[in-house]
Amino acid sequence: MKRRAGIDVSGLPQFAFGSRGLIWWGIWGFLAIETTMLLICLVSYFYLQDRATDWPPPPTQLPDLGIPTATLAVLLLSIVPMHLLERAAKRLDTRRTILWTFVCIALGIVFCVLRGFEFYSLNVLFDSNAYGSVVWTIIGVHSFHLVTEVLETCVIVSFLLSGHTEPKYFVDSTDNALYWYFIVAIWIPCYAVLYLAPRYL
Amino acid sequence: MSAPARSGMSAHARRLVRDALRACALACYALTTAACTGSQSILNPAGPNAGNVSRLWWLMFYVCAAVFLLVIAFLAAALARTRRRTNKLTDAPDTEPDAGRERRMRGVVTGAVVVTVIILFVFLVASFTTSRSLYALSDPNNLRIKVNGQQWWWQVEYENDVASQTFKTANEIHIPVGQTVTLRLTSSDVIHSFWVPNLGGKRDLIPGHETTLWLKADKAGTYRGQCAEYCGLQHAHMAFVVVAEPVEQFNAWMEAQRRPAAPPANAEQQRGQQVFLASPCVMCHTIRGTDAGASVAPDLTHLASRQTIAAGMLPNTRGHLGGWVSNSQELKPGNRMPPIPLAPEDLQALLSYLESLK
Amino acid sequence: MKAEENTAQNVETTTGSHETTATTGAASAQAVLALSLMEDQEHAELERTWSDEPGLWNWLRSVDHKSIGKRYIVTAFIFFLLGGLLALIMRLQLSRPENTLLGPDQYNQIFTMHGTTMMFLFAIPVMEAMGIYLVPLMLGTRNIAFPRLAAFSYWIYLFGGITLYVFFFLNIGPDTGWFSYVPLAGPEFSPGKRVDIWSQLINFTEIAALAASIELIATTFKLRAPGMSVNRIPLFVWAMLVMSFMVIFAMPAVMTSSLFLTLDRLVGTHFFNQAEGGDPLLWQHLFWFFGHPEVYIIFIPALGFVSSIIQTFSRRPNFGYLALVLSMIATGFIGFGLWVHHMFATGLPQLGESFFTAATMMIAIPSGVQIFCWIATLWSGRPQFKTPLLFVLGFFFIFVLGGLSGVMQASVPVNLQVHDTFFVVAHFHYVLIGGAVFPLFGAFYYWFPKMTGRMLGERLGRWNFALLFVGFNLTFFPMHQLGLQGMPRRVYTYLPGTGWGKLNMLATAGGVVMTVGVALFILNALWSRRRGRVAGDNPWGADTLEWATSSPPPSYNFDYLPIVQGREALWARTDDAPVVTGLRTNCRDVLLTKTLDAEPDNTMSLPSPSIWPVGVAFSAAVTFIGSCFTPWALVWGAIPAFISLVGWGWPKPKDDKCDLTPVDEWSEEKRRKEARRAQ
Amino acid sequence: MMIAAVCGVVSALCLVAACKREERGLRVDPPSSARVNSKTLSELRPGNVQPISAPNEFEQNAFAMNEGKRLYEWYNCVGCHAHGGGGIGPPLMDAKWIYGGAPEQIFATIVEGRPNGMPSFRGKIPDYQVWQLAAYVRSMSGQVSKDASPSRDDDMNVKKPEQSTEQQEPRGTGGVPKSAERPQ
Repeated sequence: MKRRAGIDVSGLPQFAFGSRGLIWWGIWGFLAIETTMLLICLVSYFYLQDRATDWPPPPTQLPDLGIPTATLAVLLLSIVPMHLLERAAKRLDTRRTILWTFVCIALGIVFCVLRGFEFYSLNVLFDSNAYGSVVWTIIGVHSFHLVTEVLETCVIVSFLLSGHTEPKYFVDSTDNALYWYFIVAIWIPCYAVLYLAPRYL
Repeated sequence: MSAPARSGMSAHARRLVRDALRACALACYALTTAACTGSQSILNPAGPNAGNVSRLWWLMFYVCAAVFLLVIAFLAAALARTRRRTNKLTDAPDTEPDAGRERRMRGVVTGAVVVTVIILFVFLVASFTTSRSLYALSDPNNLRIKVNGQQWWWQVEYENDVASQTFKTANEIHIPVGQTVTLRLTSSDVIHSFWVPNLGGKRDLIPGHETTLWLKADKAGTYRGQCAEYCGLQHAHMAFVVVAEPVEQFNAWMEAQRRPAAPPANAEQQRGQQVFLASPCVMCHTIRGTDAGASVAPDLTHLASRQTIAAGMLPNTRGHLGGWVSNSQELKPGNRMPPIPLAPEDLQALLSYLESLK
Repeated sequence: MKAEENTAQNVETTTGSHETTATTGAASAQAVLALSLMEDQEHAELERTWSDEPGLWNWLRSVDHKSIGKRYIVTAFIFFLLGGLLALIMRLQLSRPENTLLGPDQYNQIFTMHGTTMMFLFAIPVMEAMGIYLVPLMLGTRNIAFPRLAAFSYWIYLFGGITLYVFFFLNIGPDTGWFSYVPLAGPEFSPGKRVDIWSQLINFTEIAALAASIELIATTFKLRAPGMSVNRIPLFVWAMLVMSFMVIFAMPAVMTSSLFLTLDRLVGTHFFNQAEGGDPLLWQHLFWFFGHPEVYIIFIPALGFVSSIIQTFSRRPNFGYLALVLSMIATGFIGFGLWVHHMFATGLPQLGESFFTAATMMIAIPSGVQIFCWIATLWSGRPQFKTPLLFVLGFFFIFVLGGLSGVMQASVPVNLQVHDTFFVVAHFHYVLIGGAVFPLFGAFYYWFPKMTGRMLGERLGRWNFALLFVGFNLTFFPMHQLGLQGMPRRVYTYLPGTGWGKLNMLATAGGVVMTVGVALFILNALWSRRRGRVAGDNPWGADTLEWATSSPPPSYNFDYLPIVQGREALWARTDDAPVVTGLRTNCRDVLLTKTLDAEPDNTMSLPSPSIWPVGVAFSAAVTFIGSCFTPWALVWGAIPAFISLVGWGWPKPKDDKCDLTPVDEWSEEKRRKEARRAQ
Repeated sequence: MMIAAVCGVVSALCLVAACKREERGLRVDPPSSARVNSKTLSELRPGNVQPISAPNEFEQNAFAMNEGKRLYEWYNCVGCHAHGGGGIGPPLMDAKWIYGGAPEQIFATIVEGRPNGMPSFRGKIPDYQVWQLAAYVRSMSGQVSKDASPSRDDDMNVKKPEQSTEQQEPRGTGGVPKSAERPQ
């Protein structure tokens, strides 16, 4: 079979942000998986609620609102530096990217600590009843992602810090931002279900 | 590839198709004739539920068989065409199929899909109609029986508004012919499923849920049922019988069951009762009218009136009972009854006593 | 934002100009000459770049999708044999009433292991494995997207499978069925670690499957050869794509439910404890929300095999490409709406039952479309009766029968009678063996030449088919009748008075025949691997791109990526086929194309071989198994897992020749300059 | 070779250990025609007598201990001892034993009975079931391997930390750290 040169691709860029790159699709795959998993947890919550006469089942008290709301606020706040980080990374601006990453990590540590206290606000233990089990699992699954995401952000910024400032690592930073947004966004329905639904539904 | 080899191959394929069709026809015949018998067959209905379902089943069976034969016939014809075609088999693919033929085929395929949809719709309507007939038996005035599944036997409680009129038995359900009974199904351990194929479909017994099943027998007879949801070690031997009998007979049976156990009639039975009360038996079983009142194992008050022991596994004879008492683990490994080692004369006395519990 | 736009603009101009070159026929004789002159040198360099070095260590480090795919297939096939042997033992136990070959405890472990093995260790993995091996080849690219993830997927699957079997041989085999209904599988009724091992196995396999799905999706979307626009994607790849999406949305359900089960058993939560507000039916809903799509996850790749085989052996493009693609997608969607038909006997509200009856019947429609289209293809084609096509014909016979008995069971009243009987056993073996294993064997015969360079023997192949076909029907057809006569599933024995003995004996005989059939396949594969007829690049005259390269393919798959000119890529190829040039040969470069129209977009250097995926898989295995015994395992496992993950992602050394272009080359100024030049 | 040998030995050991820990003792050998509990244990005395160390092999076996738990309910031990917390009878989930906490001593207590209310179950409970009960009773106070001890029941949460001795505070009460103790 004879062949001839058809398209020369040597001039094409060697990286691309967003949906033009490969990693972005992988991240979306994981996001789909984790969203489905958390949604299934939430559906299980309502399923169990539907089976119960009183919710939360007595003598369990309603969860407190203070610390959880603070955590949510910090989470939402962290979107701002993350967005700035993303913009800096897309401009391949090493200095600003590192700077905003550190701000994000600092906020990340804050909400990880707050999250630790948030477990006390649930006013129930995981082995008290099915209600306790499901709320602990929802918050536990989310916290696992939260901690992983903060760690991952640390790892990615360490690439840049160790002098790997090729565009690829800026792409990593922006894809990581996508994950961060997900972590924040998915918590909004979780928060609503855990803290608001038993009060107002 | 040479021509003879090719025609051989297509002949091979045709032979294959022919044999397959023949096997299928045979199998269909076998299915239609053989499955109608058997004391636990869904195609041998003894009540309206099973009857309706078996009618629905036959409708579906014949339609599906026709569809199957049709599909296979088309496939066979498609393959058989190969030989009649004049053009030789070559490796050059037909990348631009004849447009007219494609259009005709599109029509045929669309038609086939439409037929499929129509058949499915017919099935759907038939299915809903049958479903409705199953629920039609529900009536608050029905005789109520509570069946509690346990690993691996069935506790049967005949309910009555008068508390003293309720009684418990195990692994044997008597019902009056021609009357609908309402079964309330519960489980006290894992999920079981109550199923008497001759009378109707199954229903799960789920801890924490109460399910309901309506049964009606049109013909007197004994119908075997079996647990249909995997429930652990002895799932295979968790059976029971349903005895459908004329109303008078049924009422007499119920009267007899309500009575406490008959007192021992002779010295041997007397001794048997003592053995019972001094051995591990008393830790789990009840015999109404004696001190034995534990409720985790079958009620033995009228043991001798039952057809089977060990949840439908063994006929209720003295020999089987003796073997069961001495070492049930050998017969039904994993069941909850421990081996009861007794001296031979004690065992004989116990058996005499148990056999007296009519 | 601006930077991105600029880059995009730049790319458009570049590709635009190149396309002009290609179409105006600037590829003169000189270009062809230049290509052939460069070949030897370039091949050598490509080989250096892409191939795995010899040695065990490098074997462990391999990230080549072909090596991983082959290992995956072989491993899954070994599990298939193990699962099959377990089935044979069960058949022997059931051949006579009150047989004592196995006790109840052994039988329960064996039937659970059989189901678990076939579902989680054979069926899903082997389908994913075929995708991992074939999809990059069919799409005309050099490796799968995320090759290290692919390696990880294999290793964690392997560790999971080994774990399950080691524990099984230690008498800690799960014994509550592959569906593990609570409360039977809960802490009160399943003491010990048997069920814990089962639910950890679920974690292993679901992670492996999810990882593979993500790779397949990303590969399909971004790594297609130029010209392979969405309407030219081979049906096989469509099937893999639909399957991957189904995995992504179905697997999390079983992941969650097995998490609930693990928590209930190990730390005392109450998800399934009805006394504390839990519900055993929650398990069933979650499990079947995964479990039913699972069936289609297994079946849809088989549709891909069947499409490929029918197309090749009837020597014409599949009739109704669009209908087939849409029906696969429809199957994928409807597959999520049927789970409750596994639960009709639990006594759900009548309205719900009706809905699921209708949905279940509806799924017969896309299946019908597929069957009709294929028959039309065969009708108007010129079928060549090679072994792969024989297996596909077997598929028609068996699958249609199984599908029809499935339609019967969609009806609630019929379902209530036959549910959990041998009728259902017959039904799902008809759809799963007929619908997936027969096409899979066909696929083995079809792609074996590509994977090994040699053909499988035809004569043995026909015997293999005949024995498997006859054995299968002999085994499973009588089970329909056993079910109708009232024989429930999952019983370790039955009483002589039931009259089930003869048919069971017949089924056992069929099982033996099937075993011989499978043994013939193994013989054929072992013999042909060394002595089979040499295949050549394209022994079947097939149309998809995997046949455009040598058999077995070189480590870099294609020396020059092909450019696709029609839906049937090789059948549409002109004599002087245009190819892609300009990918670096000293780097693991792949070409990313646009998602819809597959125009070249950018290039990317894929990661090199690495030991870290094995490290992560191993740490995860330690964590999963250890956590059955002590919660501290989570800590012991997390540390090595974290270290391995960092190692996995850590950048290549700066002096790597192949490393990425430094930032300054992509500075805005330079880009603007380039854009000007391009204009 | 060395590695292979070591692996072999280790896995063989695992095999032996594991088989025992998961074995379902379904076919219990009936002690021929002997009466239940004919073995006397009269040489055992309550109190500070050193127990004869004959390990109860059921304490390695998850299935047997689970059976013990079931029998504990079936034979109504719950009636007096509750779920280990005690009631009419003494609690069983602490490490204090009036008549000794060794397996044989517990066996003797069940078979012989004890003054002040503990009845004798001689002849009523077969030996192997007594051993199963003894193993379970000891698991309540965390004296047997944790990973073989029974886990929660499908029943009301009985608020008992079955497997720990230290834990005095009942956990999982639906309640929760009191608000004063709760970090804010």
